[in-house]
Amino acid sequence: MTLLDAVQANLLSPAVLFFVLGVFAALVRSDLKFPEPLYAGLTIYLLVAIGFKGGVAIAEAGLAQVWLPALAAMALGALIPFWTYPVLRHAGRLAAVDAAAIAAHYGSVSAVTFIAATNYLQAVGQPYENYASAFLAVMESPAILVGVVLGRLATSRGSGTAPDPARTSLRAVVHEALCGRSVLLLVGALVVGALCGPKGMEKVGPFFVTPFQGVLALFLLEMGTVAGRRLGDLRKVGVFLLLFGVLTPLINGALGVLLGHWTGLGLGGATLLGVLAASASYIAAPAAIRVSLPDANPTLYLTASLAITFPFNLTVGIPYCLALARWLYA
Amino acid sequence: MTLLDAVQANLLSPAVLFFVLGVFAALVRSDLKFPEPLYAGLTIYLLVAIGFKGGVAIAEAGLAQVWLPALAAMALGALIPFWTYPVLRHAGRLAAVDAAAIAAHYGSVSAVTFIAATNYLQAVGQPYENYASAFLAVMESPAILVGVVLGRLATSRGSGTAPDPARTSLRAVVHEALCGRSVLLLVGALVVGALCGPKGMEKVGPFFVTPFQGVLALFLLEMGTVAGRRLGDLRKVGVFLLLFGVLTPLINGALGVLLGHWTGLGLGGATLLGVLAASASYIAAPAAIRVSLPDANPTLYLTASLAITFPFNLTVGIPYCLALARWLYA
Amino acid sequence: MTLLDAVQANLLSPAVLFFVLGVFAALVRSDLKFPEPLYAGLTIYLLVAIGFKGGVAIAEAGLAQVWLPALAAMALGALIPFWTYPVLRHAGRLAAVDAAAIAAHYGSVSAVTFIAATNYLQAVGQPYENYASAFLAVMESPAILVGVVLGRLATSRGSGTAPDPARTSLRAVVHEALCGRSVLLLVGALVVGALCGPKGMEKVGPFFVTPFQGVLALFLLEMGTVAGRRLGDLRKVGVFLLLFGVLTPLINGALGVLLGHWTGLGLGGATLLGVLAASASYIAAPAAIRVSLPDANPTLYLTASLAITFPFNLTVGIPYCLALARWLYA
Amino acid sequence: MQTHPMKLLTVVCEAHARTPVLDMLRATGAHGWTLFPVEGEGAGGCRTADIPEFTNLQIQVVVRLEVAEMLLKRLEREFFPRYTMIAFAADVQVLRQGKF
Amino acid sequence: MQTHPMKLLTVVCEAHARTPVLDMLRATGAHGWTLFPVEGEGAGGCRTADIPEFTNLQIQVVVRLEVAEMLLKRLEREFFPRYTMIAFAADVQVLRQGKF
Amino acid sequence: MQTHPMKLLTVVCEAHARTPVLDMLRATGAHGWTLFPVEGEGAGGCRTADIPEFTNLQIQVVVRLEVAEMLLKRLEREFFPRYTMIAFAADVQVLRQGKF
Ligand SMILES: Nc1ncnc2c1ncn2[C@@H]1O[C@H](COP(=O)(O)O)[C@@H](O)[C@H]1O
Ligand SMILES: Nc1ncnc2c1ncn2[C@@H]1O[C@H](COP(=O)(O)O)[C@@H](O)[C@H]1O
Ligand SMILES: Nc1ncnc2c1ncn2[C@@H]1O[C@H](COP(=O)(O)O)[C@@H](O)[C@H]1O
Ligand code: NA
Ligand code: NA
Ligand code: NA
Repeated sequence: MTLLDAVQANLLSPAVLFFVLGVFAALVRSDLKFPEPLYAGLTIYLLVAIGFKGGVAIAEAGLAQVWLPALAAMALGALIPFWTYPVLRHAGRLAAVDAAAIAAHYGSVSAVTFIAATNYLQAVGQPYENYASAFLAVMESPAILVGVVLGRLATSRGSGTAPDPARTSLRAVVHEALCGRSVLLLVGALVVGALCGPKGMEKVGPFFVTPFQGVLALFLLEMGTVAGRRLGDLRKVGVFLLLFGVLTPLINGALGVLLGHWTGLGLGGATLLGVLAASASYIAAPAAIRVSLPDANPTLYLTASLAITFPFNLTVGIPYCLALARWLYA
Repeated sequence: MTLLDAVQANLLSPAVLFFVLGVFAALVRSDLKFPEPLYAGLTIYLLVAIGFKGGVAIAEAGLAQVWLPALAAMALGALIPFWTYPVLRHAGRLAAVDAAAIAAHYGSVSAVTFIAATNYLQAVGQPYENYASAFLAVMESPAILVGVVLGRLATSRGSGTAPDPARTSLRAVVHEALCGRSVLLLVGALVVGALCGPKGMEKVGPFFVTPFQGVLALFLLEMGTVAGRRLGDLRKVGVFLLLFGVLTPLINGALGVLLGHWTGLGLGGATLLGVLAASASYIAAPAAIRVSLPDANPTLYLTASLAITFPFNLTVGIPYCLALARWLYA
Repeated sequence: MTLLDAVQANLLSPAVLFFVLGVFAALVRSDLKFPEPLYAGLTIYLLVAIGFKGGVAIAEAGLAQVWLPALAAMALGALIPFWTYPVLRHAGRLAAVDAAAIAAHYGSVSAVTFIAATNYLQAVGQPYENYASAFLAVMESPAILVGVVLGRLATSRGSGTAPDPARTSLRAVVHEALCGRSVLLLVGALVVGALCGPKGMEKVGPFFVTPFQGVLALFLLEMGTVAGRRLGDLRKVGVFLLLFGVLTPLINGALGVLLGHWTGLGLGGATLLGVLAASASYIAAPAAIRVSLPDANPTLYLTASLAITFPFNLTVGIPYCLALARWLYA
Repeated sequence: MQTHPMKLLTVVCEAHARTPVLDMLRATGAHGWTLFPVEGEGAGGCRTADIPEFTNLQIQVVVRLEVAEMLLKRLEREFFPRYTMIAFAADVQVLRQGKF
Repeated sequence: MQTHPMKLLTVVCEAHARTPVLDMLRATGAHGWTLFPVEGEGAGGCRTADIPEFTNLQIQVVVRLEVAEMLLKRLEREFFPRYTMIAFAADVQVLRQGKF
Repeated sequence: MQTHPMKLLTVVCEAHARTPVLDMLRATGAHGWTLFPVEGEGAGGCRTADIPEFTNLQIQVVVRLEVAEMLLKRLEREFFPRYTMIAFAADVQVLRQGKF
């Protein structure tokens, strides 16, 4: 299967097509919108389901197999800002705080992109380590912390706006990073799954596994409208960020696949680690950055991660990582 | 199976019984009410599921089989107002704008009635063309446009109220008719389904097909409370509209079944076309009419379609169309 | 299987583990919270599913088998306040109105505890009478009525606050007890299930039965946060209520198991009747008490039922009832 | 633009007070009301809006000045001792005097 | 603390009026708006908030006094005869005059 | 009917400002608050209420006049430069002076 075939197969999956439908709905200014509680319900379902599945997989595989690649994944996430920040700062001539913010987003990960990738692997019949959800769980926060520190260092030397009302100490950021909704659901479900094991899966599988792909397709319809509404901001962010949003996943994806290979993951697992590295956070990172680096411009980081990198990965980035892994493991 | 047997079998299905429970809840003034986001979530699910199933069926049957009956269905919807309008105007002595509004509702269709009919056919073991969802998709808008034009012609010659704030040109009505939430979801899911084909269905079937009947039953519980709360308005609309709301589905249902027969549909498909013709819109049409014919009295058109024709079709109209089709195809 | 084994098996089920995760989320002050419409949707689903299943079971078993234990269950619920009220009043030295309020809560039942118990029986392979949902349905209201009357008698002799705005006659309380959301959904779905029978179950089973355990697990995650947020009030209610909240389920549970045995239920059914008797209401009873005994202190009854007895039953009370039943039926 | 002075009365109360408050509004002469669920914190602790039965409601009603007076009186006498709630009044201007 | 007087205009209307009302607000010079779904009862009967298409919306807009005047005029002339709705104005104080 | 003058301060802000705003309210002497999600449009663009993290919140607080003054000062100094938000104050009357 060539890269082109892989992309094409991906483009005709229900998940991607519903995403495209959502983008279309936003472009024709349809009044289609998922109400907030429905959105919240779907994300809770997706995070708990993927976490639980990962936990059961850990129970089956044993922690001994998981800890090394998990640690490597964490390190990769934490290190990505160290190359993206200088690029954004100097090649992109962005303000220090904006460069730090964007770097944090690309070091962190997108759960939906990861889930779409597992979906895709299933569709093309490529087995993967189910415990890869653990990598998703540990990669969300480190880069955000690094990005915030980078941004703080830069602004403490710089001007700085008004006195900070929240006195957002790093402690608050750490609390958010560990106890925020998405990390808590993901890590919590992972632990629950690891404790229950396959016996627990028998009971809740018909809810958390069987209808999972359909729920994801429906959710991507909504994500399409969200991304589509941001497309108008593309003009505001400039050509540099457009290129950055497309090239960074290609580079980080390759790094992730390589790292997966080195740490002993199989072909599927390496692909998923690649996708995680390639993906950019658009929920957890914006929330943390908004509070702890309020001077960073949200239009820049949100448009880059949500309107450029997310659709790019969904359509091209995922098959690209698989093709790369196939070539590497061949 | 006689008509009476058919009606009885229908009455004891979970879908209809939950509808009756909803009506009961409204009558005893229970505080049972689905919150808006839950309602929105259920309709999104139902429309996407029925659309996707229809699209996959089109992919399997080929467009060649679908276009003729679809065109006929569209024409039927557009023409129904031309006989209902004069009846409402002269036999019912309604104001021109009210007659046009009601005519639009009965030319358009009710997705829930259609879905309940597919449910019923499954229950009695009557196969049907799954691509009939396409008829649902194309029948929603034409009659609304016709009704709006009829109403506009009548009122432009008449008095007319205040200057129109929205300057609701027909263009706005057309945009709403093509990009409104329900049309967009239905047609969009149809296209997605047609592109994915049976391979896509394998992936999302466990979510969009397996639990479908149960979701419909739950949704009809809510629709029962909505219809039940409107029962009190029956006194306000008079005996003519009551008769109209019961006889029109019988006539339009017969027209639909005949047309299905002529255009080469099977017994099941003709039944569904009959049900579509018999059904009256109570979401899309009211929305469009409220904005483009604001002088029409909502109590009249909503009570007729929601409190009279909808429950009538759900209980009697659907088995009636099947009985008719059986007699015609015998 | 000893009691300890039983408790341990229960503690490692997904349902209980997700509950613990919810408590943890509340304790670390995570922002995890299910939005109201999602909560409402989940309770509607759970009540309708359990009611429908029970109704189908009644259709299969025949009313002849059900009426005697159902009547006994009802009587048990109504009688529980007669022993708890004096204990609360004299041993606990609570105000009359508070004693009456708490007594009402412990005579009434918790649907979620019941559902978790059926879950648990399935998990340990213990068959039970599916029609036990009928006992749940009839046990909710009687104790509330008794409690309200006890409280009214006490306060009419006592001081009494302001004139009652709602003129909450017992009639209003009875209406609420019969037409309130939860009773209506439960009894209504029971009747629908009884009318449809197994044929109806075939149609809606994939929605109401297959994913049921998973939905319950997700719902208990939310209930964990609700209970967890109340843990801080434990200090306010004192040691007596803490002991009361733990010992009462042990006593009532034993009474329920015995009664189930006497009225001819099997081992599983007796366990469920025990769990019902042991459980305390935390939705229906607070709503009724707040309106009809407004002088009672909500911190007392809510903390007792929601933060003490509910988690206790979920973890220990359910296996305790099964162990007791096993010993009795041995 | 001729406007008429009215009072906007806002009540934030626990969900259980819904029926009694609305009944009282109607009985005292309000011609309509508007209502929505809200989160809140006050003397009665924090009310997160997750369980419908335990949520908070904000009720708004536009009434003539003398009706507002009567409503406040009844709220103080019959409702404040009984329910977790606050109420406040504000001056507003409307166009159609007869409607309120 | 230097504050500036503005008008807060509140509209409660059926959901179908959403687009026309917002279009009118923008056209008449409002720089922003805030909107949320509400339940309500009035001359047009009771609107339970379950079906998105049939619900009620509360729309709030902070504007300069002369804009408020114009908005009220257009509401009375173009909207009241057409939609189920109420509107009322109130005096508020803001800090950043240029923003509204 | 003896009523007491208070200020109702209304803040409409992005969801990320929730914790800092509420913390500041408590610290400055407010005894309670009311909050709900809203849709809105302003200088910061349109905020559709679909993603909880990106939604708008309306926060209302009834306080004594001097507390309102302090709240406005802190909002202007610490919050306006940082968050997408508006704030406005209005005069209201309450019955129970001690409660606010
Ligand atoms: N000072 C205040 N400002 C705004 N809302 C308040 C205030 N005090 C109380 N509330 C609201 O009124 C509800 C009931 O108040 P309380 O009876 O003090 O618990 C609270 O949950 C809040 O939503
Ligand atoms: N007096 C009132 N006070 C508060 N809200 C009202 C009042 N009258 C009407 N409303 C609201 O405005 C909506 C439309 O009013 P109406 O056109 O009278 O049906 C109602 O559904 C209520 O939400
Ligand atoms: N003039 C206004 N009237 C009412 N609400 C406004 C107004 N301007 C802004 N808002 C609300 O305040 C939020 C933040 O405003 P902004 O910072 O201007 O984007 C918007 O999303 C609206 O909900
Ligand atoms: Na990444
Ligand atoms: Na029709
Ligand atoms: Na009990």
